[in-house]
Amino acid sequence: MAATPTPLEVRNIKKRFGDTEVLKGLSLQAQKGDVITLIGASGSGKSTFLRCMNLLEQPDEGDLIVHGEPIRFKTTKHGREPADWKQVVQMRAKLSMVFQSFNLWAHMTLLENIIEAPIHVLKKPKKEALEQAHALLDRVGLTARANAYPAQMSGGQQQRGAIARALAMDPEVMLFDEPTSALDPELVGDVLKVMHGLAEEGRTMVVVTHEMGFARDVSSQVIYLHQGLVEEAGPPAQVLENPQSPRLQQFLAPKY
Amino acid sequence: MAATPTPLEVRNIKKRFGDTEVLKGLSLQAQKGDVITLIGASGSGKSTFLRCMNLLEQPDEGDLIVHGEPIRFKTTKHGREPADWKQVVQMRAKLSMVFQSFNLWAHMTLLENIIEAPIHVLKKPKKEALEQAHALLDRVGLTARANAYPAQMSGGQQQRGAIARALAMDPEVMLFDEPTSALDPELVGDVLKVMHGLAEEGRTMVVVTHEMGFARDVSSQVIYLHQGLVEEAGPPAQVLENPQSPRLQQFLAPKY
Amino acid sequence: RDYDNVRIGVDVPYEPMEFRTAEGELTGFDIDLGNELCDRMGVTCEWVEQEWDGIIPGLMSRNYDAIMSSMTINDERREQVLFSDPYITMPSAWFAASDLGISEATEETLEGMTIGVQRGTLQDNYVTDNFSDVAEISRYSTADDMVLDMEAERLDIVFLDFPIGQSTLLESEEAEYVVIGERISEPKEYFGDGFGIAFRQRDEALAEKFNEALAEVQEDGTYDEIYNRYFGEAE
Amino acid sequence: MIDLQGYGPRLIEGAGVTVQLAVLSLILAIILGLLTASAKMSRNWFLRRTATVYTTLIRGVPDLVLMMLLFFGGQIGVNAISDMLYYSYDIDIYINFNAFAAGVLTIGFIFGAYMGETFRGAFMAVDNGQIEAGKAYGMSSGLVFRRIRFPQMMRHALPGLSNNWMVLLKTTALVSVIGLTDMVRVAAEASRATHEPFTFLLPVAVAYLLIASVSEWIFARLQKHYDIGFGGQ
Amino acid sequence: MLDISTWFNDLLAGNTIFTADTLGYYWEGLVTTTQLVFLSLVAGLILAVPLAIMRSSKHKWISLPVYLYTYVFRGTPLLIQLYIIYYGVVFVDGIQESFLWPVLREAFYPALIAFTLNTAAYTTEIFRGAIKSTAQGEIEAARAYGMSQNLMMRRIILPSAFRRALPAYGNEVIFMLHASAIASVVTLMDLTGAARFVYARYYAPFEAFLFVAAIYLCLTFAILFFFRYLEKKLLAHLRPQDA
Ligand SMILES: Nc1ncnc2c1ncn2[C@@H]1O[C@H](COP(=O)(O)OP(=O)(O)OP(=O)(O)O)[C@@H](O)[C@H]1O
Ligand SMILES: Nc1ncnc2c1ncn2[C@@H]1O[C@H](COP(=O)(O)OP(=O)(O)OP(=O)(O)O)[C@@H](O)[C@H]1O
Ligand SMILES: [Mg+2]
Ligand SMILES: [Mg+2]
Repeated sequence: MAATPTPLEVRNIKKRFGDTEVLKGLSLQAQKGDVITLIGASGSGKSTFLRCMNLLEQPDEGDLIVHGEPIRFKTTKHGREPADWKQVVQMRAKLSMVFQSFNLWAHMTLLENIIEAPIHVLKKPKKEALEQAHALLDRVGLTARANAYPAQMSGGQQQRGAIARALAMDPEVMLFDEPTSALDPELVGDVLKVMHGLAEEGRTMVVVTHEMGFARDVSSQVIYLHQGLVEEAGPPAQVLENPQSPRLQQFLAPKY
Repeated sequence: MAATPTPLEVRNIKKRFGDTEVLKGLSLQAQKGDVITLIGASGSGKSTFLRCMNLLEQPDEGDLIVHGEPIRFKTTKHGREPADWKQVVQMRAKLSMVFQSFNLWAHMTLLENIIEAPIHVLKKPKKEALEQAHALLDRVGLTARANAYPAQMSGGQQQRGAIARALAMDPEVMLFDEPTSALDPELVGDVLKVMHGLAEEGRTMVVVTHEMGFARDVSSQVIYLHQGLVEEAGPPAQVLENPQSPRLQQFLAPKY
Repeated sequence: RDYDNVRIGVDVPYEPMEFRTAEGELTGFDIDLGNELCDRMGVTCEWVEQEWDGIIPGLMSRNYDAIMSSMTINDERREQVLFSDPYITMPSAWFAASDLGISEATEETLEGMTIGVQRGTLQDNYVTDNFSDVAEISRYSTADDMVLDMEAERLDIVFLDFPIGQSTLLESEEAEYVVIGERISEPKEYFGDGFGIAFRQRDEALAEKFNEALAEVQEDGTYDEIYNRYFGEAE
Repeated sequence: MIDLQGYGPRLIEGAGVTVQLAVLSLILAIILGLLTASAKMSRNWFLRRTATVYTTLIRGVPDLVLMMLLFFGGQIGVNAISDMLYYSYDIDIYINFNAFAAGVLTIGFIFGAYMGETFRGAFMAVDNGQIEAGKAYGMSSGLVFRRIRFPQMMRHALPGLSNNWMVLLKTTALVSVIGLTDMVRVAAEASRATHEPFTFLLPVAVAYLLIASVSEWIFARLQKHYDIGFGGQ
Repeated sequence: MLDISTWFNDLLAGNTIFTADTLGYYWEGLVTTTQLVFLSLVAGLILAVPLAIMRSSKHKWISLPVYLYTYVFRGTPLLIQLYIIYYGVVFVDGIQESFLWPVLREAFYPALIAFTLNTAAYTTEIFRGAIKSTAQGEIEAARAYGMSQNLMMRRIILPSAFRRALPAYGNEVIFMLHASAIASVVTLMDLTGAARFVYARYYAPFEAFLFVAAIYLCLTFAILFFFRYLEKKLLAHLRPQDA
């Protein structure tokens, strides 16, 4: 490994649900500062792939190397499992995920949401966590809503809050699963703006998205998935402007 | 009144919640075959306006004339109210609403959802209602899902089902409140296709939407609301392609 | 095993055998006799209150060492516990409203009537075996419930321990009740040998000591004194 | 005012026993219920089976029977062993169950089964996304339970919990069979002694209603607490 | 070891609890318990529906009396309610002469009344919770399609609330079965009454109770089984289709 290990490397991941193989061998390497976009039709396996990266789903085959450290697996009668859950818990703290449906904890205020994991997982002193949280809230433009509960915020505000929560973990890599598709078009802009800022800042990110404009602007690499396989991959200029596969061409054709 | 009365006419509707006046005098006239689109920023009052049309909200001022018949109001100590709830119930059966969050009845299958109101509100014979329901399901492409429960259907399927349910009432006017904004981008196309078909068929519709492409294609009139007032209105070519008001220009500018 | 301190289980109240005075003090024929017996044996007595349904299981599980709670000696119970010699025989009697119009309780006179008994008592067994063909039997949890139903005219006649009937029915202010026929304490298969003190089977030595003490108090007249305290000269 | 004929203080004492028994049993039942619910949702076959047997069996048998079986049965079992020692080796040991502890254990054990079902429903009502978010931020499963699952579950569990509590409160009256003197036992004794069955029912009913009022108030407070963040009252 | 086997032999040989006589009492008890529980549950259910609707009303003067009723009947022990309805009615002047007396005279009907009122109170609260949690959107949809308040209650709110209330109601049914054990206080020979009778008569404390415990267990299994079946049928819409 080099002086700075690769933040996230995934090798030949396979995953089946019951009889159907959903991921048929996917790999990906995110270097520091990379923004990798996953696109593809509904059901092509984008979410499953992303969820395999932080082991919310257990891949049936393949390797996962986070910050140069390979995750160890064992095989039990329930299937393949991480050999050491402690390692997984530590790993997850390095890969922060932002969900499509935000999943802010409903019983906590926005501020409490942000300081929760830093205090209880990273064991940061409360004072420090609070300072950082206020800085992050400022950054995503939500200082005024610090004490609101998620149910009292608009979708766009919730998603920006969720991004602040993810940032509070100082993650190596941020994973986004369709962060804007549960939002009214009105609110999409706000969230994309924040993500744009993160990309410019040199954050490593893996993003599942339907926002082609965003993919075009910020990705270092675009991966088009089709039925659990990579159909096309490369820099956005190549993949999005000049698609080779007929499937991708059809996928990119305007719907309306 | 002419031979065919105007299906829906709304005159100078005002509505306040507590201290804030949300609708400040809105009017609208839907002739047979009109497709009227309401656009505007979040909070501008689009939903409230639509809900006033079938009296899910009670307007504080203004008149409502459905199929040539004015709704009678009386003033009680709780505010203004319909004088005759029977009339409202009859009126509502003429204006079918399709909700953003579908609101299919969860304990009934799709087919049961569709025949429920025709049988119990319109008193159609069951056999007739079933025949009609099957025709509608065919039309929205859901024949195969007739016996599924809403929780077992995708969002796009639920919304198409909800449209079929609304059509089963043979409504004078269909009211749509952001029928696609709770859907994944993948599923939006299906629903818009069905609505497009309805427009071509000459259905009278009032649609709140964020899909500018759709508005452009099918509307006979586009109304841009801003803070409870009509800021601009007219045929789509004029309002969408050539906006006059600076606010509308900004509203229409691409987000990404 | 030798006991310095004997714990005795008792279900309170059951006047006049065991009950509390207005001041809350435990008293009654069983209590006074039991205390006297303990004195004679040179041990201390501790009374443990226990509801009737759990009174034998409580003995078995050693919550106390003896039961002295108006318990009739009979064969079924003998299989479970060891009894002392009987220390008193309590007759039973029929009670009814004075206008019932019968002077004797027989199968003929009770035909078609409703008879009240306390559930699970020897009276219950007696009535069930002898009258269930001709009369209806209602079983109650307490004697007071029976009195309520006598007053409500849901019951025609009740069969009770005589002293209980006396204190609840004969002395009641509301209505007129009388004893029908003689007091009954035969046949032995139902009315047993009277009341005994119950012990665990293994505590033969303890039972023996109680028997000796009992013989002693009966001999020197203390027993009669206690008896008269509760069953008075009126009888 | 009703003349309690000197039984007032003992009734109050009995009410104290009732409340203590009920509260301690409730705590035990809640702990058992949480364990049962977790076991039922676990991947471990053995835990799931055990929990299912526990909830079905306990809910199937009448409380009084269970009370007698667990208390006397347990004690007699212990005694059978000590009797054997006594007869064979002349060793006399004596272990006594404390009736109060036995009452708490039995009632807690019974209602643990009902609580288990209540909690299971409530746990299932918690949005899975909330749990996933916890996992995704590196929380251990214990931490997820303590910080997210439990506080969110309570909101759904409280209505069922308060129903169970109402029933539990009255079940405490069973303990008289194992020799404890609760409020109902005092009232029964008083009415037998005075031959006035009705005089003592009313104060008991009122006492139960009072306890019910206090607990309704507490449950309302809890509901409000756990509803925070979930919008619409 | 020896102890246990002799105990077992005694149990089978000196068998006093499985004679024709005792089985007769158990049978009578089973019939009484089943009748009492079944009838009171049916009647309670029928009462609870309108009461739950009233309890959910916006108008205080409709909901408050129902609340008071449920508060009192949930807040006090069933035993006391039963006692007052059976022994207490007698204190009503002239009740013995009234046309009600033939009914109230029998122990069965007062017990049925007490049980019904009690379970109706609990059931009302269960249904109220379920009615309250009907999705607002579904109510709006019903309104938007021209349903009157009545029609909406009948076709949308109640059917959906019943389904949600099912698990909690299942618990209530089991509670009721157990609670019925107090019927013997008013001279009814129910299952527990039969056990007490046999227990006292033959002094077989554990055997008698164990046997009825087994019968109760069977009844409970039947109830649980029935509710599982109902849930499977009625809660189909909550399950993923192919699971
Ligand atoms: N837990 C599961 N059990 C069974 N099948 C599953 C499960 N999760 C996902 N699948 C299936 O795996 C396939 C891929 O799903 P995935 O959610 O990864 O797709 P996606 O590309 O994220 O789609 P979308 O754009 O709709 O979110 C789908 O066919 C889906 O039905
Ligand atoms: N029940 C209510 N009570 C108080 N205020 C309300 C209520 N309903 C709506 N409002 C307010 O009325 C205004 C208009 O709301 P409305 O839902 O009509 O907006 P909209 O144009 O549909 O917005 P969106 O695009 O976000 O749906 C908003 O400021 C909203 O906060
Ligand atoms: Mg996905
Ligand atoms: Mg709206």
